[in-house]
Amino acid sequence: MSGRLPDSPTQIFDPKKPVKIHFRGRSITAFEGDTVASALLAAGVDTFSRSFKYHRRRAPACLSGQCSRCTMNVDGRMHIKTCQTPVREGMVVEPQGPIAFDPAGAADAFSWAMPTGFYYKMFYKPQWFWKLVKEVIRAMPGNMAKVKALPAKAHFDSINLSPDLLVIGGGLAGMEAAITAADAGVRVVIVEADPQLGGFEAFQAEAGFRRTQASISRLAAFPNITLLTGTRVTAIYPDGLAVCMQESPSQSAQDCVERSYLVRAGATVIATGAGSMPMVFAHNDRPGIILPEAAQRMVHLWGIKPKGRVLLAGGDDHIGEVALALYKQGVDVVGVVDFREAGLRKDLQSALADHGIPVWSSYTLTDTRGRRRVTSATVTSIDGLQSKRVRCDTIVASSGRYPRHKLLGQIGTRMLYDAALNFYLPEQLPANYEAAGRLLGLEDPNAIMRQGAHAAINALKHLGVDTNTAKVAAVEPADEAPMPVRLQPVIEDVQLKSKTFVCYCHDVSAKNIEQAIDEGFDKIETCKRYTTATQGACQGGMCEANFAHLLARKRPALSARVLPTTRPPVTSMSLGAMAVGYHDHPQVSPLYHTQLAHGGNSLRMGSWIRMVDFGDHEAESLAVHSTAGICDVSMFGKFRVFGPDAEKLLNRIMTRNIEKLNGNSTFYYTACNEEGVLVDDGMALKMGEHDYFVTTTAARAAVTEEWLARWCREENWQVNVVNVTDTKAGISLAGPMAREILSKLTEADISGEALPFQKWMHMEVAGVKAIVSRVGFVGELNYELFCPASQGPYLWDAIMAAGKPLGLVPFGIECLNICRLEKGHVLPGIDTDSFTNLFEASMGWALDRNKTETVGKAMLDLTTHQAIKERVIAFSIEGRSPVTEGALVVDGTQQLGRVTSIIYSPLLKKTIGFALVAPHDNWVEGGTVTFWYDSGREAQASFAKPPFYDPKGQRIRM
Amino acid sequence: MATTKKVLQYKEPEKHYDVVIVGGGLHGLATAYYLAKYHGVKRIAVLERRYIGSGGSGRNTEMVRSNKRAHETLPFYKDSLAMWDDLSAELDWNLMVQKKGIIALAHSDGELASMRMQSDSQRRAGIKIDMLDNQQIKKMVPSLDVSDQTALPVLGAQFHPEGGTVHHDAAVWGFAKSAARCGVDICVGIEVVGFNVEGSKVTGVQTNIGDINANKVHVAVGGYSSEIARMLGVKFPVVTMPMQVMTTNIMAPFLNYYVASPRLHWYTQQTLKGDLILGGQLDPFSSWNSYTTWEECSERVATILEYFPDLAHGRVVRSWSGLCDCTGDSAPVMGPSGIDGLSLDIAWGYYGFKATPACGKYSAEYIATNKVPENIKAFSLDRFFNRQRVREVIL
Amino acid sequence: MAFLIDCPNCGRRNPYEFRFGGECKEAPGPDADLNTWCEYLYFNENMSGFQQEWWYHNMGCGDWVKVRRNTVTHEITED
Amino acid sequence: MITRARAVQLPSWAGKPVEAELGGWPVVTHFEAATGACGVGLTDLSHRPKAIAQAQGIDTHFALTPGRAKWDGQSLIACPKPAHAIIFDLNGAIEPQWPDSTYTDMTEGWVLLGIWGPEALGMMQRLITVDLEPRTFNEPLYVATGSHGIRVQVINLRTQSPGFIIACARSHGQNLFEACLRAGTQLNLKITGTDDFYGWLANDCK
Repeated sequence: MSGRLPDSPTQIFDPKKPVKIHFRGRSITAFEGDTVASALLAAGVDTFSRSFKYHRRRAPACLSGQCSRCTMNVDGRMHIKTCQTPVREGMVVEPQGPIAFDPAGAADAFSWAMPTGFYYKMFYKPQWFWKLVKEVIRAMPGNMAKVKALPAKAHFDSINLSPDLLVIGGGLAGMEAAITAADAGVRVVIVEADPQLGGFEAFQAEAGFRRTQASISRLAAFPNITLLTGTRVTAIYPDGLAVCMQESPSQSAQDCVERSYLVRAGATVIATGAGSMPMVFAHNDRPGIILPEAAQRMVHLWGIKPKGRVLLAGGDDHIGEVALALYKQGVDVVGVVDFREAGLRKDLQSALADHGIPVWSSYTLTDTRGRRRVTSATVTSIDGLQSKRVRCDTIVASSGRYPRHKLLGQIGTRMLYDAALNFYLPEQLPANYEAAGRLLGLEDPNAIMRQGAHAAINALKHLGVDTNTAKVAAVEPADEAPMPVRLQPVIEDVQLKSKTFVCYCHDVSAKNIEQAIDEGFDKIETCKRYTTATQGACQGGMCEANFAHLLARKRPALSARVLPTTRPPVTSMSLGAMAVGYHDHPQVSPLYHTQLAHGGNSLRMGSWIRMVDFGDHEAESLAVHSTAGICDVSMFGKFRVFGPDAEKLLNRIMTRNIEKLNGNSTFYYTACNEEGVLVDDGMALKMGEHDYFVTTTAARAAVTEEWLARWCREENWQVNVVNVTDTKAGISLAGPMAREILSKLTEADISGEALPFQKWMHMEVAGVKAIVSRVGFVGELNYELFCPASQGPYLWDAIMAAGKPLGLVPFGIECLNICRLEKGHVLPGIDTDSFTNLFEASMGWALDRNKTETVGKAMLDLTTHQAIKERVIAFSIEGRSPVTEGALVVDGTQQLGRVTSIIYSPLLKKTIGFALVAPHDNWVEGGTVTFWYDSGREAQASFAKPPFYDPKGQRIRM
Repeated sequence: MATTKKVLQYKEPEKHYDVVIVGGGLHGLATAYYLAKYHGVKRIAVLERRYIGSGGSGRNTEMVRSNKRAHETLPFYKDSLAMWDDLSAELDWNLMVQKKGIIALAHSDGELASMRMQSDSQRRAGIKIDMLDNQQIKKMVPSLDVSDQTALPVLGAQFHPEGGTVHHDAAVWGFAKSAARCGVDICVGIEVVGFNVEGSKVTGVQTNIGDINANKVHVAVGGYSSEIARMLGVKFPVVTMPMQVMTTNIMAPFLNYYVASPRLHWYTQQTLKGDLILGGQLDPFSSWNSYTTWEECSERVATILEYFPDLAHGRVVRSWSGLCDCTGDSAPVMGPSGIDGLSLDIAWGYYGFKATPACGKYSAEYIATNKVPENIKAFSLDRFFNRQRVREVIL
Repeated sequence: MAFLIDCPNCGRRNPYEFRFGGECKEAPGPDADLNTWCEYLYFNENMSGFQQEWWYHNMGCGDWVKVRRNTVTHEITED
Repeated sequence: MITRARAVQLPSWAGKPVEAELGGWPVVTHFEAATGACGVGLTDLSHRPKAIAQAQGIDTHFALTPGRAKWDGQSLIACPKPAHAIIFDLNGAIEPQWPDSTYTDMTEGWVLLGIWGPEALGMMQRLITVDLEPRTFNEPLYVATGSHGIRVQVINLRTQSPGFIIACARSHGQNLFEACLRAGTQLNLKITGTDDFYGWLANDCK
């Protein structure tokens, strides 16, 4: 094994199991347990990406999923955080854009020309200049991913989990919470972002590692704990749903590139820990400048020595502990800078002194140099008077810890700045949420574990688990107060420069922020928008605390270090993984395959797939008028309404009086909403005492159900409604030969006397039990047959076989459209819209004026004498017309309305249709309708009074 | 180049103003600007309870277009769209206007018909709109799947070349900057809690820091209009619903147009920065909380991916939402409120951003002259009582 | 927090399983005039705070549920 | 003979189906190639009689409350809400025989699928968001909810090895079936005939 430290008990990679990955065309040997980033660092890779604005070299800062500096293209997938992606044999890793030589890196030298908000102040005069500039701007950003298709096999997965307790964070606190709850017998899911459990303690040298191992093995004993490692909780939504994203979930299922766990838990413990804040100094973004956790992870987890001479800087004792730990691993530690006056704890001071490591107290970092990576640092006394250069190849710097609080923000808990601690602490959490661990500023491992158990017990109480019978020992909350951390002092002119970066994602410097404040953008929300700080890929994870500090320095009165709003997701999630749960499914008729076999051309229409035609809709319509045709009407909504109050319910929604329906009559009805707007029509058949079969239009079926339920609920009626839409196939058999065809298939008396127009009967057709009614929709002798759905194809085939010798053809909705327009049937929702009332639809005749309980009648009565704004009219044009639906109806410059339906009737040799138009004098017999269509062509039609065909309705009564 | 000239200037409110504008969003700021600049009104205050542009002004998807069909409202939107062009120069502030063109996809014959109708209505009003076939769409947006393999295949599209985007925050700051330079007092942290009305005339507002007297009060509070209604003891014809939006990681330029599917309620555009803005549907219930939800984001992403399959590994980095006060007829309420001196600019749903310049111009004209300008007559509150609602179908 | 609708039949469910039926309103009486009807149909209290509203459990049991919800915090309380 | 058509089309990779005729229904009893063990079995049971019964007191008659289900001989009876009962007759006569008009026969209206085997829960967790194994309740469980936008009814049989039945409207039957296939991609899913399902049920349920 190359370049790694000798085997240590804390390492999580297996030096006996090499894994080859490909990076920029070369092959790199990593080991099982490595992440992509650890493998690349071990291989000496310095630059991982280029920055957004100035194209500066960037390398991982945190190695713990917080910053976005290590993102690359992995196996064709863009913006993957390489620090949390385990290596896999054959993995292809590519930087996003040039990293070695980046011509756009020249931008770095011109940063003086790009002050805050310079886009707003430049380029707009003259107008054409902006058009030119914006194309240049578009091409500029660094680390831009290319949009390319994933391999066809790649897929995304999604699993719903409903545990009693969700524990977010697999550190000491989280593990203890999970164990405590699992011990009480509840179902627990614990989620950890790293590939391994342990959190912060796992990389605190051997003692910490041992502690985590003890917890891990206790945890493993519980079958009721589901463990999700390598999984990030990206969001908690208002319904309590926690979305957890797992990259490349299993080695075996390589095609599954990302899996979401959608966790809906009874209670949640949030133990996401704390990270380190970057220090603010000039050129603090160079490769080689890392946070303490990155150094610790490199050394303890992956046996990687930070490169060359290492300088550490910070303002708490932790930085001294890290320095010692690194030294013990053979790292060349050249010094520790501590910006506190008091300096490090005495024992740390003397231990470092023993090893000859200088400690500079009351000093801070102010600047760095280096090209490919850092080569030296400027260390300055905090009074600004003394300065020296320290040669170093790595800087481990942090200004203190910072809670990973974003999920708390998503559940509506604000973080309040505690000036004494220089730390953010949460306000009261919602009832079913608990927080624990380093997130609350705790340091002592025992206190952290106690706090974890305590959080679990509170959660158990919330779940209604009797903690006494569950034999859970009472655990007092941790009483250790969080340790105060010194706020980083800032030496104005030395430290806050144009290359002192606060927001790494967008290259926003301290100078930019100061300038924005001076220009009046001194509220965190406006300053954030103006500078674009905190709005990059890491969404403020690295910068929001420093951003708030800088703002508070200049405007202490305005802000008590309020953090910007937190919004989902905490870390990015792929569109593919987000999309798994949603599918747009069309409904399929029982006659779908049968019709396809007969040459039907299908099209998705609304929620159904329907047949447009069977080759030639005009020929089909002629056949319907001369011989016969059959058509699938299965998608009509169908309802069984029964019970003592069935009539009351139907009379509520129908504008006609259902009491007038008797025996084997059919009943055409229209329905309005409370505004009197026409919303539906259909047929009702009385099947028995208080027992009805009601059809609706296809589009309205879903709404009808809830609408009926609403009135039942309001009135407390004794009535049952069953949606039987899918139980029956519907076949419309129409044409002069229809009776002859049907009579071949049934023994029933279907003569005009026995089964006249507007009557129905039960009968067997080809042995299939069917409800057969006489309707008039297509203007010919017309039977509508409803039979069991599974027997629909059989019945269709039987009718086709019987009818074919007589010229029977199947027809689709285009032909249906011709026939209904010939008869002048207005289709609700097609010829009318959500404003058209029953009168405006020219269907006032369908309103029973004596009925009082009808929905919409009050409005219809009150507006009867009001001026109509629009109404449905019919028109016709001799021969074929190029006018299409949507054409405008105009009178000179005035726009009167639009064409809602228009079609050529081969029988009438006319183009006929409906329009929805404002009132006009022309709407009288012989009046002219003028169309304006296709960007200005005009056409004329004649106002008409439907029906166009068989006005006396003799053919439907045959 | 660098300048430390103050861009945003706030004032403490005085005791009396000629016009008090409630709401420091785009509409309020624009109205103040036009009043001060073109109507010579001297003493104007804009009262904002949070920070300027904190509501819908800063939460929309930056789309500007003229996409209405109701002929009585078309001149208004046409005007607004045209006004954006000259605003950068007028406000001396780059609003980053990009008339990149908007492609609205049709997935059915009915939609095509509807688009044809809309296009023709707009052409008659002098707005440029074309219909595209699938071949043309594919040429303009190569990454878009126009095959018949999608859930609802694309059958054509409407192309609105004059439509595009304007940087919403830039617009807020541009109007604020220019309004302040014209003498408008922009007061933040001032929350209006009530109105003083004498007889049938408004005399001022009550705020968290005391009463402010005004000859005229103008309400431009975006999604929060019903809170104003409660202070006045009335109701408005609106329901407040959130609209959720997402943004992705940065990608190399691949999408030059704003692409939308009105039927599937999504739209997407790539910003100058390279991220995609994804969004498009109101939550299906009323809410005053600007959260985002998994269900809505997931459905939006799925319906977009259906047509941009290559984006499956694109990554969402942030989601947010803004409140929309929606009427049943997809048109706003502008002009008289029924109380003398109190004017309304409310009920904008999710199409208030694009209307900003015209809103400012006509609101100012109404406030200054007491006469309702022709172009906003259709937006009266009375229309809900006399069956003159705008018969709008949004695409 | 926890925006879930409590369905008396199905238990607490995600609001997207329901169809929102709007705020509960009293329908005008038999003698109401046009203005009363228009106010009822088009105007809303549109509360920012608690309001009584209808939800229809369309993905579940198919019953209408009356809910008292805080439209700002989504807290749901008993009637 | 009057034939019936299945609502669900089986993919060819399922194998060559062997069908038996049952009341006119073409029922796949098994596939020609031996099926062997599987992570999850998916069986089309749509030919089985199903009904909604609506009457005051019908829930108490069956001693059920909303959300519960139970075996009544060969039938599963479930309660979605007061005064409602759902009947899935899994092994009785193939012709529906309902006692009176309070029953509405839904045999034709609903597709019914059996999902069973060691990975069945993993499959359901990819289809349904609702908790199907509540900690406090061990009896068979009825859930009405949505799956990928389709309204479904699910019964967790609470058998020894996991087993569920899921029903949806016939017009969405193929969609639900395909959602099941997608969900089973990583679970060694096999499409089986009714023999395997009833074999599993006999072994596991009693």
